[in-house]
Amino acid sequence: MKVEQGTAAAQADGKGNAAPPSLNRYAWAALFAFTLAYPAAVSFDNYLLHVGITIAFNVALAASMWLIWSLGLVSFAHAGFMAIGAYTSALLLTKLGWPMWIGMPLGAILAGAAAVAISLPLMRTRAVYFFMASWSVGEVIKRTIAYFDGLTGGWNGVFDILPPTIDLGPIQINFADRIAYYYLAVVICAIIVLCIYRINDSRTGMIHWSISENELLAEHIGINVFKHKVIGFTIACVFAAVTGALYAHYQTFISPKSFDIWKSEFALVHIIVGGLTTVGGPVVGAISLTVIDETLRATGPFRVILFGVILIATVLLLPGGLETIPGRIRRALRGRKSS
Amino acid sequence: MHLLETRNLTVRFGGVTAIDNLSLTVGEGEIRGLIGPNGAGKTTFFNAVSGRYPSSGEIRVRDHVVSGLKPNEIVAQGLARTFQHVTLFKSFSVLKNVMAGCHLRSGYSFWGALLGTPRTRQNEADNERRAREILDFVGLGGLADETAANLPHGLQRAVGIAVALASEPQMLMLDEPCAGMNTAETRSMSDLIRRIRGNGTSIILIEHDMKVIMGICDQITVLNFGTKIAEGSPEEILRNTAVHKAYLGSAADAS
Amino acid sequence: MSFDEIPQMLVTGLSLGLMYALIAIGLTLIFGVMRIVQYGHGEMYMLGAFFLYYWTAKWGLPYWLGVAASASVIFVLGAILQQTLFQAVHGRNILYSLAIGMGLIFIFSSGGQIIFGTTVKGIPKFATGGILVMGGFLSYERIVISIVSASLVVGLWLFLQKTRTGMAIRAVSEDPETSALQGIRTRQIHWVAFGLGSALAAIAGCLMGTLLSIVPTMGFVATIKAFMIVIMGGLGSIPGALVGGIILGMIDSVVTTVISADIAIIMSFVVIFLILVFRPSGLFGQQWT
Amino acid sequence: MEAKSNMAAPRSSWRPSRRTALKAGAASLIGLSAPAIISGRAFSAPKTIKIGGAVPLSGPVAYWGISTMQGFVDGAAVINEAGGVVINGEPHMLEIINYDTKGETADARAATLRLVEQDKVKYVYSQAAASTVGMLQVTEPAGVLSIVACWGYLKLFGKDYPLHFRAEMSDYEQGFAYIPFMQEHYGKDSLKSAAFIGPDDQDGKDCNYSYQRLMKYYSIEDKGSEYFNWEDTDFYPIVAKTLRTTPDFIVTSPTPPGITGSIVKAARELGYKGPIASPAASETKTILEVVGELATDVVLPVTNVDPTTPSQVAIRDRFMKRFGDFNALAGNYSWWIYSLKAAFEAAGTADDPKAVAEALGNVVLEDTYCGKVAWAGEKSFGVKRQGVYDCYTTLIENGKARLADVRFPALPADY
Repeated sequence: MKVEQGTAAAQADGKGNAAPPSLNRYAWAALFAFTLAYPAAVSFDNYLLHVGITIAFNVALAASMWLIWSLGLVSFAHAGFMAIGAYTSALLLTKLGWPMWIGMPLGAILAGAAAVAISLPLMRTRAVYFFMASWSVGEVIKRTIAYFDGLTGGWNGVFDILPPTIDLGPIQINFADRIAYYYLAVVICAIIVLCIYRINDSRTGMIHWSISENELLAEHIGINVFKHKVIGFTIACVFAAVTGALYAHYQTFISPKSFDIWKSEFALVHIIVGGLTTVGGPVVGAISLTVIDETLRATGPFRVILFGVILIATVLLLPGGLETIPGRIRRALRGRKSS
Repeated sequence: MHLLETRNLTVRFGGVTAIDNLSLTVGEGEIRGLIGPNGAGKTTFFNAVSGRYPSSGEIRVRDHVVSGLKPNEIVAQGLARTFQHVTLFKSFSVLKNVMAGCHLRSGYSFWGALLGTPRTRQNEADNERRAREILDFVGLGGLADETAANLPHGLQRAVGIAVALASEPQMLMLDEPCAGMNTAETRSMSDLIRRIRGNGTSIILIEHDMKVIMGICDQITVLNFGTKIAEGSPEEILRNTAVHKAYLGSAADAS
Repeated sequence: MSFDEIPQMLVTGLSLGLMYALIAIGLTLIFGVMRIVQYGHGEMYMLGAFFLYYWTAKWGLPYWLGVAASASVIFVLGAILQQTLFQAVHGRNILYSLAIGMGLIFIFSSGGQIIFGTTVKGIPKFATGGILVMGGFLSYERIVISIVSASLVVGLWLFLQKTRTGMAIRAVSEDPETSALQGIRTRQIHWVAFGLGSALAAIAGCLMGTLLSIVPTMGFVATIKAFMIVIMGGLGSIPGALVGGIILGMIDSVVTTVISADIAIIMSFVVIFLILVFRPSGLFGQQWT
Repeated sequence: MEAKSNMAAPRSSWRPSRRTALKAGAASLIGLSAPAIISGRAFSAPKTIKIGGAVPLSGPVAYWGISTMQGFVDGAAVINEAGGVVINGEPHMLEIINYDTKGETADARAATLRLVEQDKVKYVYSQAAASTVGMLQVTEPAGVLSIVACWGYLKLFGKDYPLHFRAEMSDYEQGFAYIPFMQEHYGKDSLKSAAFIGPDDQDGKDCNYSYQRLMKYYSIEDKGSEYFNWEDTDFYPIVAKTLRTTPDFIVTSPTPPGITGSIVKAARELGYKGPIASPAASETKTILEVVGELATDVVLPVTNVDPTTPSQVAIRDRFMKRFGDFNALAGNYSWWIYSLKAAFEAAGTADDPKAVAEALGNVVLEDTYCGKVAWAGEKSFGVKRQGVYDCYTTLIENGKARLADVRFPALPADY
């Protein structure tokens, strides 16, 4: 039987047929090893450690947003849920003196509860309407925080959100130290990415992509689409909240403006540039774009323009994003060999 | 006890009544044909039974009332369906399509999947084996790793049926499985339908190709304007004047 | 609040709603036809306004001719952008068009700061003074803008209903495949509609820019407003853009006057959320996936 | 949208053309990427002093960041050409490094970290509240001196932040110049009550706090405050609500010139006759363009609509030549670097920010773009860290702007 050449779209979204798993695993291991060795590699340069920490935040944020994307949804509520995690942890510390180790899980629980509650109505909407509805959710969260200024400090924000410490007698770590915080951020970010990788790699991931591909069929093979959407969305929001708490204790200052629409937009840009079909996409996208953004800082007024040019160029010249590069190289090599 | 029974099933869209007081029973192991001119309400009937459209009246599966259940719950009751337009997870491989179709029989649990427990791994191995069996059964064994979108139309339909079969239904509702197929493809599709029935699965079939209908159906129900105008064996239907009248009114549809 | 404030509130809300609708109709047209998210729509609005600024304030040319010229220039720009950037992502996931739109926001707003400077500017007025309407004051500027907005909404609607091109645009937006089979050149329709939508944004930019002030970063706020309205009204629906605009304008006016501005903006997002929950395709939208 | 804590702004008889604006862009790029050129490599390897900018150069508040940067780039060039900063007889060249903050707090923190930790900069300047908050978290613990324009976040200012200088007068200090002026001009009896309009963010709240203190000091009745959203297009509702309280005059702060124009226009169209003061909206030309002939009784403090003294004219001409652009805001910021230079020379070191800070507090400049400049605030803040200078107040009447008043703020005795 002759099989016809597939459409370009089907080839670009090769969800069924990604890179060989072994190669994938080596790439992940190499990345993680590099991450661990990074502080030494940059000879403990404080500023470059800061860049590393920023990358960890962005990776966690983009990866968790990508988890929602695997359900076929683009959520702009992400910055809002990040704010819930950040504010919960920050306020528990500054008002009650509870450390981040309590504040972060509580923030995650609160964000999870909020995500479940809001997604019951939210999941009625689809595609670009969902996008706008989730955007509304994010804006309302941000502005509600600003509105209740007695509790949250309003636009003034929250100051002195100290980094946590560990005091176990012989082992004492103060995360105010940049290296310590770097490893904290990297470990939490790695856990988040690992969780998302596992979710995506398991049947849950298959369910997500089924819903994303064809909601109607997914429903008619017995998948409870609504339930899985709510669960997936909630998990992603919990991760966003954890990232938010981590962000708050590193920045030591947050205000509603820290969680405006651009936070969500940049996470989305990271995903698009990195690639949409594997969790490697958001990871690579967040890493490379954060580095580029930091580098462009010195170009002043041209920073944003150059960022825009890079964004458009990637979308047009590298459809499928950075994650397709290994496949392209492999195909190119194979092409050369066979010819 | 009937496998599927509808009592006074009615579906309305705004002011239009698409299905009007339809009562129907399908027995076990039966192949039931559902025919009628365009707009007679055949696909609407499928949509109502499979839980996609809200309806009034009663739908029973093995005497359990399933009216008002959602599509995924209906599938869990043993009623699977295919769609008139090829409906697949197009970017998935064929195998993955069918494995996704195994959802209800996959022993899936969120935590098991996340942690990759031995049991989950065993389950997934079973799923893959079962999916390959189903693919072999429908004759797609050699194409398991193709991307679904890359297959020709006729094979995509077969994949659609394989996906529906993966939920191990007691009854399969096929919506025009032979649409757009040539004679040879139609013949192998008819053959496949018979073999599915041979495994003990009942079938309701919407089809415009009268040769298929007359060739494989045990019983045929004829709908027009949402109501049942005739029911019986192929021979009886061929003799029925009301059916001829309905089809003469829109001759083009009967081709 | 006293009762004599009600007329002012309503008059302000209505005129503001018509202004919002003016920003939004171009976006809804592009949405409907191309099924892409033109996130950079506000940048066309900004560029249109700056063109008029240079036309009138710099070169001293007549105002209304400048509006027409601005619309024409932005029409061409929109068509070029469609051909060079958006055509390539047409039919792919909306994310890609979203990304290109974001790229355009970055490039145009920052590039605008370098070329036009970062200072705020004002376009010379075409009218001053105003009249009392039912007890609420309405300046001539606002009256003109409201009339232009209303007639553009009606005009666009008539254009889509009555003219050949308009009907082709509607055919493409309803069923691209069939209309392609019927011999409609969909690619041509795409750039025409995109150009037209951009030109409408430019007209909005000209008029709103005259009423308010202009600055290269003003596009994004316009995008936000246009988005809120278009999605609330339903993608591709012109009456939807009008109704959505007026709802938003009324919330802004009434809630701000009666309570406060921060509640007004929270309320507008809540209203959009609720509308989408109860009508998942907006007020007048067709199902769109 | 980003708010701006302080927006003094330009007078502009000059209108930027496309070419000059491009030139400005190119010039600023050169200024950014090639500080070495400015620092004057022609000299035989003299010592250099690095000054870093963590300022918004892109995004909605780029206007203020670029204006600030221009003052430093221009000032460094002038100082270097004239032989540099002479410390104990030895010339030091100034090198300016600028990093963009987009006007966001986290971004400003990153930019400052790069300046302090990578470029080893000991003197940093910044602009606007959001950037300042991010910058301060780095500079003060690292022992780095900072000069900023920031009106709010007063708890981040004073004794606990001895290296932190706020060069620009906030609307509070300005009040001691423009309110007396208004009282003289309009008569004390016709200004018995006031209302406030500001943006709904921290800048708006901070300015409202200043406003409250000023009203109390001058015994003017406060008729209430309203806040608008940065996303707002129409200011009729907010102005209508304010007018309900019938204030004698309105203070709007910190509203950029475009929004000030819209507020003035709405107020006049809705029949309001009282004066409107806008301590942040000094872009006279914009207000005239936006409001047209309805623009009347608009009071714009720290706005020099017409540079007259030789040093003011020289600065304007130099900026025009170097950047193709000049606005009153850039003029207002142009003295910062000279103050710093004086402090280096007085302290006799550029390696010890603490000593430089001590010296900077006592620097007084007599002839800057803003006239006389001094650092004040010893009683209020515990240290002299707040810049105070001659307040040039522009008044718009019947669609025409004129420089109406120049006075050094009559600060209260306990300031």
